[in-house]
Amino acid sequence: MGDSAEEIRHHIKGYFLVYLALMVLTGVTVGVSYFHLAIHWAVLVAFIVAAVKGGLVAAIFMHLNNEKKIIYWILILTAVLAVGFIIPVLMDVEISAYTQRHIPQ
Amino acid sequence: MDKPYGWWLPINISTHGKPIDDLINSLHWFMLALFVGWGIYFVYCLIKFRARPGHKADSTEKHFRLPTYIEIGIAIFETILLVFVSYPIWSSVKNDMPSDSDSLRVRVVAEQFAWNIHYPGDDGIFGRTDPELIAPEDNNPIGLDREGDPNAKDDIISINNFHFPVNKPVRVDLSSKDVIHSFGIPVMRVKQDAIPGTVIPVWFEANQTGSFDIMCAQLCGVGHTRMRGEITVQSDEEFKAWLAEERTYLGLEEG
Amino acid sequence: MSVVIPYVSKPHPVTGVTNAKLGIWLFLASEVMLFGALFSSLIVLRVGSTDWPVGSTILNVPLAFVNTIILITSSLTMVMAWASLKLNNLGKYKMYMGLTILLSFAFLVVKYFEYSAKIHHGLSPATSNFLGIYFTMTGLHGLHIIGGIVVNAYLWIPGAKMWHSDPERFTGRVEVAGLYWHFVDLVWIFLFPTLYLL
Amino acid sequence: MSSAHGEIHAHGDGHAHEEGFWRKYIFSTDHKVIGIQYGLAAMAFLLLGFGLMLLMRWQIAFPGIQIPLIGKALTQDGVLSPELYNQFGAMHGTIMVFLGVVPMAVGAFGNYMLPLQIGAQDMAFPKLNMASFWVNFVGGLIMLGSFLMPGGAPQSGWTSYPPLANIAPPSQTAWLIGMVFLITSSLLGSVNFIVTAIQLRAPGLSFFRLPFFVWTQLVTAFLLLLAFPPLEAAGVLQLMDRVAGTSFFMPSGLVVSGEILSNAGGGNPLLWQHLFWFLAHPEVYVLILPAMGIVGEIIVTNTRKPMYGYNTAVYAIIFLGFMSFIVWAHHMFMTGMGTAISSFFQATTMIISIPSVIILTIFLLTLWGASIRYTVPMLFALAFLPMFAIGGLTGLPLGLTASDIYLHDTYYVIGHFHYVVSPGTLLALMGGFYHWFPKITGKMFNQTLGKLHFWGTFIGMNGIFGPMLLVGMAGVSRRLYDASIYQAAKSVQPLNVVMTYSSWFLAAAQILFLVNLFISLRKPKTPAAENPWESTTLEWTAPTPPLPHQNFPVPPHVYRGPYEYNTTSREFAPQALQEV
Ligand code: HEA
Ligand code: HEA
Ligand code: CUA
Ligand SMILES: [Cu+2]
Repeated sequence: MGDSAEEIRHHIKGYFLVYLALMVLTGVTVGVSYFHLAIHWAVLVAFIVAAVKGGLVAAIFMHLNNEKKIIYWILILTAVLAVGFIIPVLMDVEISAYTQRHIPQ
Repeated sequence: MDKPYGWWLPINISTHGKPIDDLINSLHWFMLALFVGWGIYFVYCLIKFRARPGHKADSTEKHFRLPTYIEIGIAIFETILLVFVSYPIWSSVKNDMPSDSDSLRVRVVAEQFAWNIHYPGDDGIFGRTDPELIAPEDNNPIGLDREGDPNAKDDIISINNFHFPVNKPVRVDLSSKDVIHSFGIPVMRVKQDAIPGTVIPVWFEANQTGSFDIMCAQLCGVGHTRMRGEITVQSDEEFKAWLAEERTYLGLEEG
Repeated sequence: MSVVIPYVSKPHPVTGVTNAKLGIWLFLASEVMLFGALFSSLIVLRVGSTDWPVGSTILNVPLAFVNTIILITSSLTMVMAWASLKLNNLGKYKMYMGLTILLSFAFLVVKYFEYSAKIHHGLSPATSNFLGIYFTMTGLHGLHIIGGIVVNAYLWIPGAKMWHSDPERFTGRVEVAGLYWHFVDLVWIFLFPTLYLL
Repeated sequence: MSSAHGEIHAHGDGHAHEEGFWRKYIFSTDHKVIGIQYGLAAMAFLLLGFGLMLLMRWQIAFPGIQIPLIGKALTQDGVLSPELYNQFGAMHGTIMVFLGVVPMAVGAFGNYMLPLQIGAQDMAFPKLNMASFWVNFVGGLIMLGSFLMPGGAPQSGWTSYPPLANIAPPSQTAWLIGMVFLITSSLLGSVNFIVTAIQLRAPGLSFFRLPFFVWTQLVTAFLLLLAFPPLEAAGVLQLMDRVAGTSFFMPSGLVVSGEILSNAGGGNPLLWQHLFWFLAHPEVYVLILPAMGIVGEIIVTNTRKPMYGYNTAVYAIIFLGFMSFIVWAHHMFMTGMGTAISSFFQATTMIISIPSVIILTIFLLTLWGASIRYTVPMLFALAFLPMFAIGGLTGLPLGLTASDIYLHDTYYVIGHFHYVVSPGTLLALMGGFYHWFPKITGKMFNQTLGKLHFWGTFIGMNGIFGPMLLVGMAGVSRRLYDASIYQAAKSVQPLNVVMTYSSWFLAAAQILFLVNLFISLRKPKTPAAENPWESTTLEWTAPTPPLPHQNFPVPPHVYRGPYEYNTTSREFAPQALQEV
């Protein structure tokens, strides 16, 4: 991150803008939830908004918008593994065609 | 034929077991070859290159091709095993469920520490079960609704004694009352975990009569060790006769 | 003569980060796996269930909304605390850090009311897997908040002495604490919709 | 070196006066002291785990017969009860994996050697390092305490599968809490390791000049860092199931001993297995990677030539580490898995065997054209190769669903993994012990006793685990208190007896080890221990033992690769050596 007082002041503006954005988006999620959209739409919207908010926090508050390579590599690896966990699990646990689940014995 | 159990695979009396045995055996020959091959080289090095007066290590940069080829060979062999041997066997075990018409269909409900075998009776329909109705004392360990459900009237429940006819596919719907068990019949090359809350179909067909062990293969508590069942493979007549016996024993009227 | 560990305050010439910075990111990576696993479990349970309620029918959305606002605000004050140090303004730092801690307590108080209301209505983790996962995840998140409070409180008064001996290192520490705090905020940003709204 | 010596010791002693006993030996932040603390704790746990197994092995070989001597102390009729059998089995697994081998391989060897081998004065976060040991220690105490709880120690296997674990006696809760401590400790530790290895390398020590051991420790740390959290999550969930009455892992309508469980249901037992194995598979590579690192160091040192294809080995290790995250479900083939997913996991399982083959091949090719010195550590390292080969190769039939149908949860599995963890990892660890003992203590051990210890251990272990593979082939299930009621087991009972006698033989061999340890410690320091194997890596250029805190009198500078044996005019050129 830039270190001169000038840049810092510039950053600070950014922080407040992000703060506003986060507030607005929070309002949006809650607002949308009152429309009682079909579940998959609701999930989609909620997730997109959450992703944007998370992105903002990570990028601006946590300075991921300009961080060192090594940090990026660590996070990429982590993301890959996390995804690599959930996908097979979901496929096995729910879409496994060979077991009929939730049948009381 | 020779004695059923030894220090290697026991006899196989299932129709689908042959390829499994072939896979296990060929794979072990392959492993042995690798091990012996490498082992010979290994021992050779240990002797040839031992430290001794006048012998100096040769540190010049070298590159050997052969090992790379061997590694590639191993990779290819594994791929072949996976694609052309393991996959077909597994998919037939998983997918080729026999149709109800030409197969015997039973439910097996595992519990601590026994195997409940549930035959649908002559109507071929399993009676409804309900945990509330479970009453081991009057031969109803799986909560069969004998009063409520007409289909249940002729159902037969046998504990740890699994009789079925030879040369006829058997389809088992496997489930568990309490914890995870594993339905293992070594001579039948069958093993399937029984997961509570799910029903998992298993099929097999015996090509030889006799009686053998069912072993529980998943730790299920203090009685895991004695959770032993017995399969009795018999001719169709003998099987029918046995069913009749059971029916009278349970005091059921003819279906 | 005692240990001299390099790169505690100055970044490593090659990696460009200090030990603490690298350390915290690694820690956060493991945290991602932790909450990732919990979210995965939530999905598995939900997809597998036949009667998963819509969060808003059971949980108190307004309270959670307030808490979201509180947490986001605390994130802002946290980053401002760091920025003030960058601007060599210890006084402002103390103010912002104080605010952050205050807000974190506010969050916990609201959570307390939320929980006690549930218990009062006889809704416990045992009631349903939905409530179970709700209590588990928000509870774990709450523990993270408490952890953050401890760290921040230390940096607020006692730890601040370091500002006079080694300002660079102290600023680094605040930044690291900030990264952790923003992560806790980030987790909540995902928890809020998944538990309360869907 | 020796000229600088007196002055170095002045440092050491001067330092000793600064801190009192507690700061110096108990709550020390010195990575060397912490390493030794880990080592002693781990050794105790390894012996305990072995002890439990000796009792179990007696019951397996002589079912229902009184255990000699101590039998009466355990049960009134002196026969091991099925309850105790399950408890000991579960705790043997837990202790050996989480409190024995990992603390020994990572906590002890990693902690002690990593900073030295990279020329650092200490870990990046010394206080964190101390914390991670003590958290681990508490975890260990909780695990031990669980033996005394009503209903006895945890008894659901080291895998703790629900629903069984959910309905198990209270000690299972202790197991979960203990695990949370052990996991936390590992997380702190691995952060520390990674930062240290990346940031604190001595000037000139580029990544591809790192000793192989450091690489294995680095990859291991990443495995621990990213694989453990899911188990922590699973632990929390099972804890909730047990104490808060949730049913994350329990479907509804379970009937346990005639009673219908009242829990809300809707849970999924397989969820636990996925979370558990997502850790536990990488965990098994955590058991083997440091061992490979140690073996690499020892073999290269005693062949007096550079490692063949060092770079390839490094890439293989990294690839192995990554792949180990996506093979976990090969432990779950028999849970009703479909063809699609099982194919994926079979494929990854076959793929992961390749880097292992490569690494072994590299070790073997390093022997070509060498001048092999049969020192005690070298014996252990060489023995590791075929042992790991057997263990690894027997993994292949397990990795294919078709053959796993028959082999799953038989003693074949037990044989497979013991060949990798016991004659594999343990031999490597013992080798590492003899390799570094001189540097750590400044004393030499007794060579003859060392060799006897090796042969005893080597023969004993093979006597146990070789027959085990056959018992498995005969179809005997694992975790059986008394298999004698099964036809399959009757035919292999003689093998069980052989195995049990071998385990006593193995135990006897360990007595030699302990004797050697104690008499060696009581010997005076000798300069011969400075660099007895004439190794090149940095730890051997440090004073003996390395200075408390700080390690090196002057921070070393690195001028060359890790294994320059006979590559220059010198017989061996230490990394810190500038001119040749
Ligand atoms: C250190 C520990 C370790 C290691 C390294 C491995 C390595 C491997 N394991 Fe193992 N495994 C365990 C520990 C380990 N395993 C444990 C603890 C269990 C049981 C858990 C439980 O259920 O309790 C288990 C169980 C287990 C299963 C589940 C079995 C079942 O429950 O049904 C499977 C299935 O795929 C498997 C596969 C493999 C494979 C393919 C490898 C591969 O990585 C192996 C690759 C190595 C090779 C292929 C050898 C290559 C060498 C050569 C070719 C050279 C040969 C010759 C000379 C040098 C002389 N393992
Ligand atoms: C790292 C893991 C590890 C290790 C090392 C061992 C070591 C041994 N194991 Fe174990 N074992 C497991 C992990 C391990 N085991 C697991 C996970 C299970 C499954 C549990 C379950 O079912 O849930 C199991 C199960 C298991 C069974 C099956 C029980 C059953 O299914 O009913 C058996 C049976 O014989 C057995 C035997 C042995 C024996 C004889 C040893 C011997 O090799 C012991 C040798 C020990 C020593 C020789 C001590 C060595 C240490 C020192 C002397 C100090 C060395 C000092 C330094 C290195 C500095 N083990
Ligand atoms: Cu049932 Cu083991
Ligand atoms: Cu595995």
